[in-house]
Amino acid sequence: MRVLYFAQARTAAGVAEESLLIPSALGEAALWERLTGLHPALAPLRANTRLARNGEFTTLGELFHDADEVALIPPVSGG
Amino acid sequence: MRVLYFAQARTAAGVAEESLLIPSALGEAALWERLTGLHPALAPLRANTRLARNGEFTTLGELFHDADEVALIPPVSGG
Amino acid sequence: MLISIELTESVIPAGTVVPPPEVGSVVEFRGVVRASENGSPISALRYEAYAPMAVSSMRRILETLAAEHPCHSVHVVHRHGVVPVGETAIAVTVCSAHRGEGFALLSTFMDRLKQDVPIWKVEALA
Amino acid sequence: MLISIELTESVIPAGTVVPPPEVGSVVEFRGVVRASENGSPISALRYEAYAPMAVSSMRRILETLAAEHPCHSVHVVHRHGVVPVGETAIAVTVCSAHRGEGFALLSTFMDRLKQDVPIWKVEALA
Repeated sequence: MRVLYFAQARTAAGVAEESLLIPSALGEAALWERLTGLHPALAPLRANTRLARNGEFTTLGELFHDADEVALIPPVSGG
Repeated sequence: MRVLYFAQARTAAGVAEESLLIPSALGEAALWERLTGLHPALAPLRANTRLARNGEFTTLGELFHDADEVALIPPVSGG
Repeated sequence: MLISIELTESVIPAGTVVPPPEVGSVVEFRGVVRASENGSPISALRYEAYAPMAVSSMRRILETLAAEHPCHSVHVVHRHGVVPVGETAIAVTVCSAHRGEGFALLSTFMDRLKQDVPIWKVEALA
Repeated sequence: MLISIELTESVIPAGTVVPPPEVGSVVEFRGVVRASENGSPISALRYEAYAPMAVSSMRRILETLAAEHPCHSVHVVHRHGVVPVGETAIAVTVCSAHRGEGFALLSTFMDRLKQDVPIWKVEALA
């Protein structure tokens, strides 16, 4: 799985992107545990950071697979 | 009094402006009678044509004097 | 609020407003002459204006709206005479700190202009 | 509805849209970098984008809005990287037959963009 970190998530993770091996599909909670285990500074961002899977915001119950591109989307501020 | 005719009012009157002698102040109804007497083709426009006196729309009961510039304002269509 | 209002018989150039440091939003409306009027093809429209009152009434409308939607500046240019298809008949540019007040002032101004500002489309040229 | 969306690191030029014959309204919003951020003077903002998703989400928002507010075309250019004070960070130009649908589409699009399009102001440069 390719994981992309943007804005405050990038700062907290200390990297812009990384690759993770995901042997079997994960739900959102399990994925967050994996990510905050790797980067504890992400934990405070979880409450207001959305996940995108392959370029789209995920919906409740969606699963994440090894082939996915997952992005951490803190509150946006474009425009 | 200087009278300015715009748009359909100009077409109906056949002139863009003219001067009238107004010996004593007139109300709106009396002024319209004077104008439609001069230019009968104005009569059908009266219902939806507003009068401006010295560059401002008039309000009910306002009087028109010899020194005034009066304009006939058919429905506007700028922009 | 800075207000500038101009009536012109010349082509209105595209966006020439340079926003000052406190401005975060520039909203512009351009009304363009369309290629048909009431279903018939045309080449141009002729506009007529009661110029002094058109300018003073636009100013008054803008001053009134500024109380509710405070903006930094408004520039209005309205063309009169013959305006060919595809050219701008009116350009209104509103600079404000944030976009909300700019959109509100601009769209309300256009509504008011279409009701009360003495400018007319007097002729469609074939 | 024609939709064009561009992310760029270059200066966004002023109004370059040439309206086609059926267009009577051109409405443009430009978001400009202001000279202060949270009360402190700045010289520039740095923007970051998740580019593919930013483009696809803008397109989806516009396609959805077009059903309610049918317009002729929308052009969006959003800058990323460093954008100096006074320069345009985003320009959105909407061409439509009449101004009502143009204003509605543009202001709703900006609201949606500010909620859902993955672009961020990541740094204020002193």
